[in-house]
Amino acid sequence: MRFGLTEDQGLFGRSLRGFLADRLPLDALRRLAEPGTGFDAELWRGLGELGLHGLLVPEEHGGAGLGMLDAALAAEALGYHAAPAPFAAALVMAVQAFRSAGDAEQQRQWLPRIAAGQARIGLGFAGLAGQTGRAALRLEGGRLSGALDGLMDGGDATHFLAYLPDGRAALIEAGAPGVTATLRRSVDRTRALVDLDLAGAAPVALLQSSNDPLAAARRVRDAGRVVLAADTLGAAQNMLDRAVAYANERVQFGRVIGSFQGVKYMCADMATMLEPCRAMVWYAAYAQDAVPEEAAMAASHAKAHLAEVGREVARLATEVHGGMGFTDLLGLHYQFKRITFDRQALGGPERCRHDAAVAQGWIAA
Amino acid sequence: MRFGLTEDQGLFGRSLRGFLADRLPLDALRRLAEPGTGFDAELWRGLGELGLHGLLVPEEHGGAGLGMLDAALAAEALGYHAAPAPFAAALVMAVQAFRSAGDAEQQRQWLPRIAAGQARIGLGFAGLAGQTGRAALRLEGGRLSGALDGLMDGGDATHFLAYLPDGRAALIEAGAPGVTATLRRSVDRTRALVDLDLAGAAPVALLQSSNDPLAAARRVRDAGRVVLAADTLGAAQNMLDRAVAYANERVQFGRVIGSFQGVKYMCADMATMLEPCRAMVWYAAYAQDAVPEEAAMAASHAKAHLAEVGREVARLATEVHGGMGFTDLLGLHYQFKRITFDRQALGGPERCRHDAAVAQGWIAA
Amino acid sequence: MDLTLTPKHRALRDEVDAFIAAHRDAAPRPGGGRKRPDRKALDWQALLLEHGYFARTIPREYGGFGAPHDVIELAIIADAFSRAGISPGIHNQGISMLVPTLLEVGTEEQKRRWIGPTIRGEVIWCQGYSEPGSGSDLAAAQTRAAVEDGHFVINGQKIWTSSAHFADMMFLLCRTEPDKSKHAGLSYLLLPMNTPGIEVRPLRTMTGRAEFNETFFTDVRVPVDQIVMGRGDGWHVANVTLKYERMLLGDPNKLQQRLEAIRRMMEQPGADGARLLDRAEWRDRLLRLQGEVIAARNHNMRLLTETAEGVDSGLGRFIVKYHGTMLGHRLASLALDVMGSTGLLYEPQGEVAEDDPATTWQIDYMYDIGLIIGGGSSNIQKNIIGERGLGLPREPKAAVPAGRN
Amino acid sequence: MDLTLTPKHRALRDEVDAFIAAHRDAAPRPGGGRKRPDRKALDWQALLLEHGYFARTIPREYGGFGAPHDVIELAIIADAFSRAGISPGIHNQGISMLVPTLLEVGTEEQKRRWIGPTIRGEVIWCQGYSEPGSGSDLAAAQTRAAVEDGHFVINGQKIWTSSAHFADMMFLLCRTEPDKSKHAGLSYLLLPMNTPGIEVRPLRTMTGRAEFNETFFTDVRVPVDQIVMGRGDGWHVANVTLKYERMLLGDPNKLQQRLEAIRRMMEQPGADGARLLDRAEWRDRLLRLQGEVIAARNHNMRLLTETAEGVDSGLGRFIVKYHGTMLGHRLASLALDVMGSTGLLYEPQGEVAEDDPATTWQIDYMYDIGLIIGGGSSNIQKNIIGERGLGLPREPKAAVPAGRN
Repeated sequence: MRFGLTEDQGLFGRSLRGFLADRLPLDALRRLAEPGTGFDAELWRGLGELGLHGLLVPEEHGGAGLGMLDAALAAEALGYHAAPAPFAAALVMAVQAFRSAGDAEQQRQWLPRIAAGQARIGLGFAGLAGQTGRAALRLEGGRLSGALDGLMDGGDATHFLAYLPDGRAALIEAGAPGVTATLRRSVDRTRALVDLDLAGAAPVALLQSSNDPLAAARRVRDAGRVVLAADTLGAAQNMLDRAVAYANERVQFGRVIGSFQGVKYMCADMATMLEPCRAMVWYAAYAQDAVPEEAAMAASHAKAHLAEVGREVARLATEVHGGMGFTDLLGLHYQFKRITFDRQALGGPERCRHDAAVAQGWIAA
Repeated sequence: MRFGLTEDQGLFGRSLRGFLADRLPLDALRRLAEPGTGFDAELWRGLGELGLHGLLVPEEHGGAGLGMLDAALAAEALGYHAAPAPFAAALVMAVQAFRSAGDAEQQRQWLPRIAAGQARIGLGFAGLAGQTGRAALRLEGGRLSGALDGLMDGGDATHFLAYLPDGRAALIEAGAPGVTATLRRSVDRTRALVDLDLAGAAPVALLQSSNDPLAAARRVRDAGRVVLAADTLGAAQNMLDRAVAYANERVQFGRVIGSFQGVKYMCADMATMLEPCRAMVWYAAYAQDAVPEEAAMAASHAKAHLAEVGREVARLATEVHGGMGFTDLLGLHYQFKRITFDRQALGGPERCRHDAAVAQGWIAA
Repeated sequence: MDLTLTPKHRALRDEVDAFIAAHRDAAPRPGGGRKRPDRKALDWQALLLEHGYFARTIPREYGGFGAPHDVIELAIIADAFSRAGISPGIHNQGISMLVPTLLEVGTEEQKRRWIGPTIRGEVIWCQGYSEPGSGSDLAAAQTRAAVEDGHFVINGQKIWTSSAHFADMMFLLCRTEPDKSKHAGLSYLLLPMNTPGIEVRPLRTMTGRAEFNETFFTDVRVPVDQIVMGRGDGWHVANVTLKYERMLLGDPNKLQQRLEAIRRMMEQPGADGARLLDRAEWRDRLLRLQGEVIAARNHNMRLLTETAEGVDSGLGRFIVKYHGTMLGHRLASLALDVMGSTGLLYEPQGEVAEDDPATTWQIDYMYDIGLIIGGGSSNIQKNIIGERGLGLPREPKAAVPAGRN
Repeated sequence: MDLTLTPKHRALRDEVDAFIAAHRDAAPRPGGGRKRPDRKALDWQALLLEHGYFARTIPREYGGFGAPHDVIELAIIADAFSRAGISPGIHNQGISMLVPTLLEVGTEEQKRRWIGPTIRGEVIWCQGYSEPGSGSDLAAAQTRAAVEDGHFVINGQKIWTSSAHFADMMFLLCRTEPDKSKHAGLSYLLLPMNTPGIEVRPLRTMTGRAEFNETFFTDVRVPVDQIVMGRGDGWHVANVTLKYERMLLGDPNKLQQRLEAIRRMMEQPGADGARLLDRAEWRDRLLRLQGEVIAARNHNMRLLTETAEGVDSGLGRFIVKYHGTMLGHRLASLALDVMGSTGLLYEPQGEVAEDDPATTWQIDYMYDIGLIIGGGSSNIQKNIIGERGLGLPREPKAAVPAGRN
């Protein structure tokens, strides 16, 4: 009966961070980010060994059966270290998609493969989440055609889960006939987007077992928004930590710059904005599993608020670093761009706040 | 061919400020503000001697025939000193109302009386300007009935100019049968609002000679918005000036507080926001007379932007003064409340920006 | 994270709801705190204490209810009173600041003597911290207390003593060790306001009301044992109190109540029949603030848990006052904009009657700036956050006092 | 205030419009400035100079058009090119910063020698100001120039030299008088970039491109007469240049172009067929920025008038860089939000091809932070505004260098 992390959760977060700090020193990050696919086989394997692949997969399907709060902690760590690894779509949203709209057989077939790290699923929905770009898919005679832009975790994905306008989702193999997947390197080179062109592709699964497919899709969207918010929390915390460290070292005008109120207050402003976000992300994640009536509102608000705070922290932390913050040298920009990505994917703040209003019944959808 | 004030305008502004500084030391301001009517006969007379009453009245009707830029400079000076004197409605909007929708006879009859300081007209329109409160007037058989809230410059007014929903305006004598005027002291005790209840009151004039009465009414609204923006400019400049002076005097932690970057940057932020507003107000005022196609947009934008900047300056300048800023002792709050009034009257920023979008044809009215 | 309600919690929720339903007529109207509690408020307070809806976790021997710390219980109680719009009891500087200070650093005798009467609302305290020459620089306090035959003899002046005109007692920061360094020369005394030599003069603020006072001390004699901790420990004790003041001033429940009130206003049709809540630019502003209020409330839950578990929240606690007061002001700002020109009307009723909504919001809008400034201005808060929260270096001492350029 | 167009102005407007219509095919695409002007750009520049649409008020003897200062004329010309989306000519550090500096403090010979080739785009300059150890604290420059047989011999390192890899010349702030105080020991030299001993290394930024360089000096020899003003006057001259840099970085015409571009995006129907301009929360954000851009543009008109009339704008000028760069970043922020997830795509083309809109806006969004930092960071700007603009006292010298707590 408490508002906070369990000991296990604290341990999990720390061990994941330790792993990432070890695997992703700046030169390694630079190398892995270069291709812009958001995927590295070795890092992926390592994360799997830590149990990340099956984090949300129920134990009966070979996963750890943990909850969204654990997923948020993982996202925070990945954001902190700007890890080029599929997560939000491939390991959170896809699992939630199967759990909320897959039938027993589909779950039995696919969840173990996700947990084993074999199925890496890129995922996309357009209007429902506020994604921009092409979003015109039609399913006719069991064949899928049309275009869908901006699938998350699409780089080097084995499959794509494409949402239809009615909330059903079709799982497609990456190399199947009629499937053209174009990698779009994003400004955040640690996560890619993929544009999908389909010409009569045959889905390997159609998730349609929910009574209310749109509601099921919204739950997937909300899960995605929570982990993007958590990712921003981590990335922004990283930028703040480094700004404070830099302000404690750098000397100008004969003084450590952190002793100037100008710089100190920038850091204080960042901390004041960011610190309450931690509890907000915790609650939004927890609500997905435990407080269904607040889940949608909490997810959208967390996504919107973290986007606003993240943008401010990204700018201020860069400013504290002066010219060095603007160079490539310190690699501070990896987190900066992570925050950019999190904001623009799955609906910007205005869209998320709109969804929060709908979720509260203030306005019609 | 220049963007700036003429020598005469500079002189006019300075002499008006000199007069107000002389007439309104803090104890006098305190005394005049106490009743909350926004009117003092002696101050009114003095302003008349400086030519304020007839500032905008054409020379043929006994005025100075000056333009809106001159009116804006006057408003800025009045705002700077928080002068409890009718101006925006009584001496600017009312004159514009007669000029844009009064016939020759009405102008001949009323403009000289305004210029002489004999007719002090409170003015109100509701929906058209974004005023809130009651706004239900109807004219039947030459008699006016209904309620209209929030007439500006209504305290001790001799007449009220009440706008009808169709853009026509009825001039009513303050003491006439069927007229109940209730003084509402506003938070800004230097300017009052009046709520009007009319039961078959007989107008002494009906301004309806314009081809497009709504357009004529909008011009009056725009003139009002420009002078409220200018009033905020003056009040905010006053607060900034005093904050800087205080920061140069007050010692804390063994130093003049203005030497701390924390305080210095507050002042710098205020100046950075406020300084461009001056040219913006000048242009918006000038446009009313000389650039008709931009007049509405410029007026609404100036009103909205000054309201946003004014609110920030009001808070920051008070903060720079510390606890003293929050007391009644320094009288800083007169300007603070002046800014509050200017923001909430004649439509807040959201409403003004909406009107600016309409004026640019971005959306329908 | 475990916020599921146990059967015990559900029972408590039902119990509180039932209590409110049964006793709501006995409740004074919410707010107050700026005047001495009247009979109705005192009776209500006694009822709340009896049921453990107030001072729930304060030990029984000090007059509290003696329940173990449980964040959810506290949240359930606060939420029930907030939903019902019913006064959750008296909040004043004695209860919110002095009581936790005594619980943290007071002697057993001080706790037994003062906590009970204070939480019952019988003893009202005021705070003697700021001085005209030292607003932000509290440690520069010049009010002197010299020791003479077993008494401190106090001379000097305090300012911003908010309830001094009706308070029974004051907690006072004053200089008892003039030979010691600035911070080491202070002590924290407790003294009755009816002690001879104390003069209270009202201080009018920008709201037009006399919410504060100046308090003058002329040879005011206080027994030397009326001290919290020892001589020279005043700065330490004052900082304990300031910690609680920061929490009080950033109270997220107040923010939530404001947000709700604004939403209700925006649901009312305006003169043109339209609701502001249906206008996207207005709704978005409200939602943006709602997001911030949610963050503040969740953060508060985290802090309550950490407090209950004896964890030092550090940074998490330092930010509360700055964050909460700025957000409060922005909420009041939105409220004024929502009301528009009718929201300009302003006729404060003082202590005689209830203020109308326009006046109330205008007062909040201004008073919030007072809160941003008081209890350690935002700049002081940012120093604390930067230095104590983030470990940034202090401002170096100036070689020479800075003057004009 | 008199902005009415005289017949002469109307004639100019028609003339410029006709010029653009007749010659638009000869214009290079707008932008550039990050690479050496090609033949097309140089020819266009020559055409503009010939017609007085560039360097209009620079005296004929220095290569300009020699027209008297007329704010409206300049506004008419800028507006016409902006409306048509046609390049208004080359803008680089030599043209926008060094040329006005030489006009203000250069010798007659320097003006005659450098201004003409610079405004024609033949001579490209880079700026040698910042050093790794002194980014904000420019006056702490350590790059040394010792005098030996009629030459300065330069050793040291500069950073952020933006076009050093293709520049012909550099204006350099360096320490020639090591015995004098910090600010009095600097000089401002002009030197060819092909002087032996200069090494330029590209510096990659967060955009992924090498927009800047580090420049190293090893025994670089420059004749002693290649100096602007005298030895020890470098700080003064540098501040003249900085003044023009502040104006350049806060350019309101660029803000206006951005605003227009965003409005056009918002007028396009989205995937759901709706225009963002029809959504009030989006429109209000755009309008709010429009209000600020209007203020900046009007302010700029005022400054141009004051400059033309020889009035020292003081504060009005000091705020421009801080105001303009922050506003620019906020405009780019809105642009990203408008584009949403498709705006994440990022494939900079370097100098070979035009960037797509998403990439362009992402670069702007990041580059703007570089502009907020460069040319005197926002904190430096606030010091200047507070101290030189408002007359507040300088930061006192520290008694001891501030270290950790």
